[in-house]
Amino acid sequence: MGRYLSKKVLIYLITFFFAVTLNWAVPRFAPGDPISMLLSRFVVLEGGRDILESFFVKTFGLDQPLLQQYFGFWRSLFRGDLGISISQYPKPVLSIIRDAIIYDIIILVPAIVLSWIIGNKLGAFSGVSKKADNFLMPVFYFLTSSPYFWFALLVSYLLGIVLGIFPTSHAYSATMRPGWNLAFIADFFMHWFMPFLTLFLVQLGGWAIGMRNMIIYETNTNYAKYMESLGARERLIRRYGFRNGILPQVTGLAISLGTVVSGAVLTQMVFSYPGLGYLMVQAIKQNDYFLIQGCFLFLIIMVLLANFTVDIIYMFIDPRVRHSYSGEV
Amino acid sequence: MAARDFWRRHENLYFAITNKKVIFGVVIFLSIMALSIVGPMITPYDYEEFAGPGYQRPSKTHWFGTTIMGRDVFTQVVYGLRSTLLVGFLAGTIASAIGLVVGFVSGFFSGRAPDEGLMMLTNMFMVLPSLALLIILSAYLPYRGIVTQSLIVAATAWPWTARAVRSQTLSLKSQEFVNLSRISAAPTFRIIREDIAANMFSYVFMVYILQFNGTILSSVGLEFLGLGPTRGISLGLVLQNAVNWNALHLGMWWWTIIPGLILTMLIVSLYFINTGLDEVFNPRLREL
Amino acid sequence: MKARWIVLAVVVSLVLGSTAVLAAERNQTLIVGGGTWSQATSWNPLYPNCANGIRGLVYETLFAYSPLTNEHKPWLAESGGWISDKLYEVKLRRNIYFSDGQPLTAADVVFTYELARDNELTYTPLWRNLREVKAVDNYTVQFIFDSPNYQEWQIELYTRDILPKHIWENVPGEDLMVITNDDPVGSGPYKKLLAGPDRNVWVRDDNWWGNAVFGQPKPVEIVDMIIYENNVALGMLMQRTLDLSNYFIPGVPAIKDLYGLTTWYDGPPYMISANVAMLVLNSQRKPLDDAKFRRALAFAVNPEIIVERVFERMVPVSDSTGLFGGWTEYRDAQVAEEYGFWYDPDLAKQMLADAGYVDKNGDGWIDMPDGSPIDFEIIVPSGWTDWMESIRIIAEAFRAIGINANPAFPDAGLYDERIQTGDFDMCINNYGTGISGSPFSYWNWVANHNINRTHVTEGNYGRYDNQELFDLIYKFNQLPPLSDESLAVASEIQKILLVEMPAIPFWLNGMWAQSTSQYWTNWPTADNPVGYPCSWANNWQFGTVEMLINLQPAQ
Amino acid sequence: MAADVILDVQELCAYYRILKGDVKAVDGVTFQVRRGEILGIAGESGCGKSTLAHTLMLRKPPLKHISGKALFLGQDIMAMGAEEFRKLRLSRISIIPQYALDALSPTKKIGEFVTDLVREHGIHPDRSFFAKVEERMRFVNLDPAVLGKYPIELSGGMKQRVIMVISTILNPELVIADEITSALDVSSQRFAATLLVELREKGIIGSAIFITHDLAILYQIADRLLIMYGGHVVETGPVETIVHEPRHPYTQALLSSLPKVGVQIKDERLEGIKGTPPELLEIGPGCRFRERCPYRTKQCEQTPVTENIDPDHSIACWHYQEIGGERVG
Repeated sequence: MGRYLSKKVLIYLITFFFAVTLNWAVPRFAPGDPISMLLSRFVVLEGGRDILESFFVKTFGLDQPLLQQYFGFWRSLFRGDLGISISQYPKPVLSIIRDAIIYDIIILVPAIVLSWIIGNKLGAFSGVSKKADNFLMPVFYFLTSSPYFWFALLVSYLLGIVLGIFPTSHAYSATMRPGWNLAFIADFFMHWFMPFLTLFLVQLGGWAIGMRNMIIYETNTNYAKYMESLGARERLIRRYGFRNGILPQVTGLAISLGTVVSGAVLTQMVFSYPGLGYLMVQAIKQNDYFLIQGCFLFLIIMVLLANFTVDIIYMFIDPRVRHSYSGEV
Repeated sequence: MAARDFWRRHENLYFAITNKKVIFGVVIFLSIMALSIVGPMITPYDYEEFAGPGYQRPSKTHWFGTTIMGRDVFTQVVYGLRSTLLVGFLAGTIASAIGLVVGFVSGFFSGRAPDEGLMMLTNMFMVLPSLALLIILSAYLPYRGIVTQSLIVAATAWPWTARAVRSQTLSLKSQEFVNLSRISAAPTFRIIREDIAANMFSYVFMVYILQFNGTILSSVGLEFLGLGPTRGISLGLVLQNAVNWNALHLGMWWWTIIPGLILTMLIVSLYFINTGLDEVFNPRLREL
Repeated sequence: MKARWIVLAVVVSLVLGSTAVLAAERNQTLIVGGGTWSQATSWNPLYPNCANGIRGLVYETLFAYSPLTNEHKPWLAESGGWISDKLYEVKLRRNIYFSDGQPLTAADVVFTYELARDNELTYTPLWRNLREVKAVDNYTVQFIFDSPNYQEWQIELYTRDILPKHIWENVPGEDLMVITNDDPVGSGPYKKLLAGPDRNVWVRDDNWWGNAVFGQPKPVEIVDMIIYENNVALGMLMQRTLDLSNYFIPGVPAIKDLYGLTTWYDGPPYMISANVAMLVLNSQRKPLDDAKFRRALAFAVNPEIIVERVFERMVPVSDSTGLFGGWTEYRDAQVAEEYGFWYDPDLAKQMLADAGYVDKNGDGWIDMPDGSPIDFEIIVPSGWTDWMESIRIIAEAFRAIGINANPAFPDAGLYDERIQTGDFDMCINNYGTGISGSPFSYWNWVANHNINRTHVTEGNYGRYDNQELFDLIYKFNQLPPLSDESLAVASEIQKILLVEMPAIPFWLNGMWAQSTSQYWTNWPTADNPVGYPCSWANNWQFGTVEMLINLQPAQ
Repeated sequence: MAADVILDVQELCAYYRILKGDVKAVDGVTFQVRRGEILGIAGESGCGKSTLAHTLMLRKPPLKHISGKALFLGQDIMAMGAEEFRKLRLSRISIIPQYALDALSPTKKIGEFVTDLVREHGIHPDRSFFAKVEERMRFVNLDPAVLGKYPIELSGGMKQRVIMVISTILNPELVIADEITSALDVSSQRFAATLLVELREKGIIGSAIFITHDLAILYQIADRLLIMYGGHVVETGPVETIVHEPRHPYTQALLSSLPKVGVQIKDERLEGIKGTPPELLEIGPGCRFRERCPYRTKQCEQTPVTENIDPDHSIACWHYQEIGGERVG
């Protein structure tokens, strides 16, 4: 087991290395020189830009040879220093991300977890009850088939504009100050709800469908037949089916963590909700190397950790996999 | 009687065309396909021309109404459908192909070199945000066409398949029948093909449809962010325009709802076909 | 058991928390949006990319400028003028105080300018022909020039933030642009309150010296919201969670009455003009290096269609000279009459034919005189929807007269890279064409001389090379405003630009502004010009502060 | 009827209702199982012997009961209410399935499975109960520790034995062992078979129906034999009689195809006689063996009536008199 774990760790480290390298390289090979882009937007005196340009080039060490930049990048990375944003100079990338990521967490974690739990339950239910299935399945499919931003738009328009229940944008009212008090929390919740709902519902569909199919398979396996012929009740058989069907869903959860971020980006755009999403899009558009790197780095770490955790969890919840890993098949 | 014999010989086909879900799915899918094929022929407009005044609700002259600038939404939708479907087919095929192969192989050699190599690759691609890939590619190809986009989307879409197929393979592999054929020293590829693949047929099929849908959705998402094809039209671009031009807020529901609904229905229909065929290929799931 | 305690603790803390200070009431808060695209990260006025609002709200300039009346309004200065042709004297108001209570005197003005003499700052180039800035007394400053750039000075007067000497003299030179200046001390009516990922908030300084002079701004707080998409802004206007939007919002003409939105003009063009959108032609590429060809293109396009279809008449068609607002004082009607352009495709065809551009190979497209084909690409940044639509129309118009042109939409980054490195045929651009106190800024952008470099960032992306014109523009800069000589040079410049046509001014982008009257009334409009409804960076001193003063809380 | 009959199957018909029509896999089958006996059912694959087991224990579509009775201690289990029948299973009538190898849910430990199962029958598995289970485990040469193991951790033979223990844990009067030997290697085959006998000896199970195509094993353990062909019962009688004086041409063919006792019937086709078993789809009346039968006559177009040549030996053939007994090795 220990051997297996250490091997896994190694693999993830290598993956991390390559992914990070790639993310370091990508923006640098992308067209558009961030500094010139920034400069052309300024209104300054004739000649003022030259001064700024030399200032920036010096500040960001972009005049160094690429290889040197690359090693410098790793060096500072281990010092927990992601560099300084160009577009949001002189703020350190790390603190920019710190300010933003809390909003992603606050939206994503509940949306992912709840949609996973409820989705699986609903899916299992619709998998075993023909009547429910006829109604639920189309709903699930509709949800999982709608593009995030489109769905978000409908939600925002219906609940926000037409019914006017929820504010259509931002994290809290303009007149609010962040603070640990009921008024703020209530206000925050109202703003949080629609983005959350969008992510929650769209994902819900996916999980439900997955579990629905799983349960149908499981309840038709031999062990289910055996149990039935030994007089086990429907309920018990379903419970067993659920237990087995949940396994692939766990894998799915880990994988979705990485991809659902892009869904969050789209949703955040529609609701002008702060977070890594908008940050990333802006960074990309302005070619802000350091910010892009920072955002991606967080993404990478998140996904890698998630996958690693799942690999470990999986060994415990699925004896088959554990057994097959220990190689005595 | 002859007919009956025919159906007897092609039982699955019969079940396929009698399965409610399949019928529903196929009807919708085909009608959408038809729309994308026939639409451009019957529409009198070009998708970039100003076909009439703006803000027109659906009417005889403009079936899906017009945009804020007076472009014909129907025309935009039918042309957009073409490229969207194309992206789905291309990207979906590429992605599921890669994903399945990688998944099978690495699942079969789990814990050994090929597995680790492939999984490393998979993880890398999984964590590599598609946005980044898009940008680097746009550096070399100043303008993204449909093929480029498909490749990009596919390149970032296959990993989950690989992961899922792998774990599926793992648990299937650890079922005895595979071990038996191992004892019987059957060649690897045969085990993969007959024992594992055979047990995963519907799973594989599902993967393809999921990939088809997934790639369409993610390309639409990229288009919404303005990272889609830099020329031409697609459902995603139609929607992006609808959003950028405030269609919904300005009461032009036809510009937002109709394209979105068509897109969603397209994907839903495929899901239905998938589920239906699932029942067909697994008699145990078949209602008689 | 434990859980119960935790719950209790939470409840208690909440109850206690409820007594925490809440923000200003909604009806004392002004919510604006459109000028800020990312979280404010620097409050350092010496850094050009600092927080929107630093100039005007926190730091103040000697003069304010009104694009509407083209007047320099004395602000920190009480008066100012050229004593001799090389000496500009400013008399400061008395009783101006920084927010930390220190007075603002001539010393601070001198310090601010000497800072740029002794360090590399964006306005250091001033000292190329500025010899000395001296404080005659506490309230009199004299600027002594070798050879003044009168025109640029017109702009400089309302652009330079006057810094408190007693604070900035302690900042080491190399840090001047680096420090974030987290709690800025300025003389302005507002102070920084906070900056979040989705908003910047300013709070009123009730001790502002200007209360006595101009009156007190009404909003206790200004919340500058970061809004990602214009449809979100529209939604917020509908929900009344936004008082003033400075986004381009399609459909405003259609719904402004329905949702009670105020715009500057009640009818077309609805918006004040803010800058010139031009079709920049790459004069380094054939056949765009041929002035005849370039000029012919101007006649091929009907900007009315763009204005009508794309902007729903929210913008006006540009004058041939591109001059608008205060710049029109330099417009030469005769030149415009004689060399101006208008929509006449047949004439355009004719001009091309005369210049030898005809369809040689019979493929329906006009070719080079030597028979080689012509194929243009017009670029705007992907996602800039209004411009994307515009160039579709322009390309269509070119094709209509037989010029094979197609629109293309590279990503913003690629777009900038390509225009700055001259890797394009034609593009729409307006980066440096914003309204200002002198047409010099416009001309110096359109035909900038600084073009022999890999990245062109000062304008003239088409790299139009004409030393005569460059010299004229430089000369214009050196001539006293509205002097006969300056007017003569101006006509000369206009003539050359029209004949040579390095870039074609098509329409005037608007200073987009839509406001709602749920919480604030008495918005500035054409009939009631009490200020300039703009929350864009570096525009607050254009009359936005007056707007804040004249706003009335809704009953 | 005789009091010592615990299962009395009368004219049982169970068809696969598929689109093409009815597959008459069990067609008018009549036989009895007496208290304490092991009834062996033999025949080529596809003769309906496994279908018979399913018909008795678990009818899932497309398998459908058409007509006939199956009286278990006097009650017709074909007419029985679902819940009533459920209670009956495992506790009184039980099955040892042929898919022993994946008859157990992969994510449940054996012990947990047993617990869940017996709970379904209102038994609370206390320490004493598990004492019994462990003792049974030992009885089948299994380390009681397997109760704490997952199926994947057991070899095929072990699984087989575990299944046998589970299926008989509540001392059922009747156990149906369905091809339990098919997937096993020779030694575990013999072991499983003899185990069944021992279970009966110990009175753990009452009677058993042992379904296989391995005549050799039946010869060792069965008291009576029932030969099936094409969904019909062709001959029934004591093992000795059937093996040494087979009267039905098929039985004779079956036995003569065995060079010596102990070799299985080939799954694919019967050697010694040409032809293949009949396609049971929509099959008409008549002796189903006639196509391959050397003694075929016009009369064989009618379904032969089953006659008792002596009280314990019945046969379904028009010509058994002419044929006469013929000794086999």
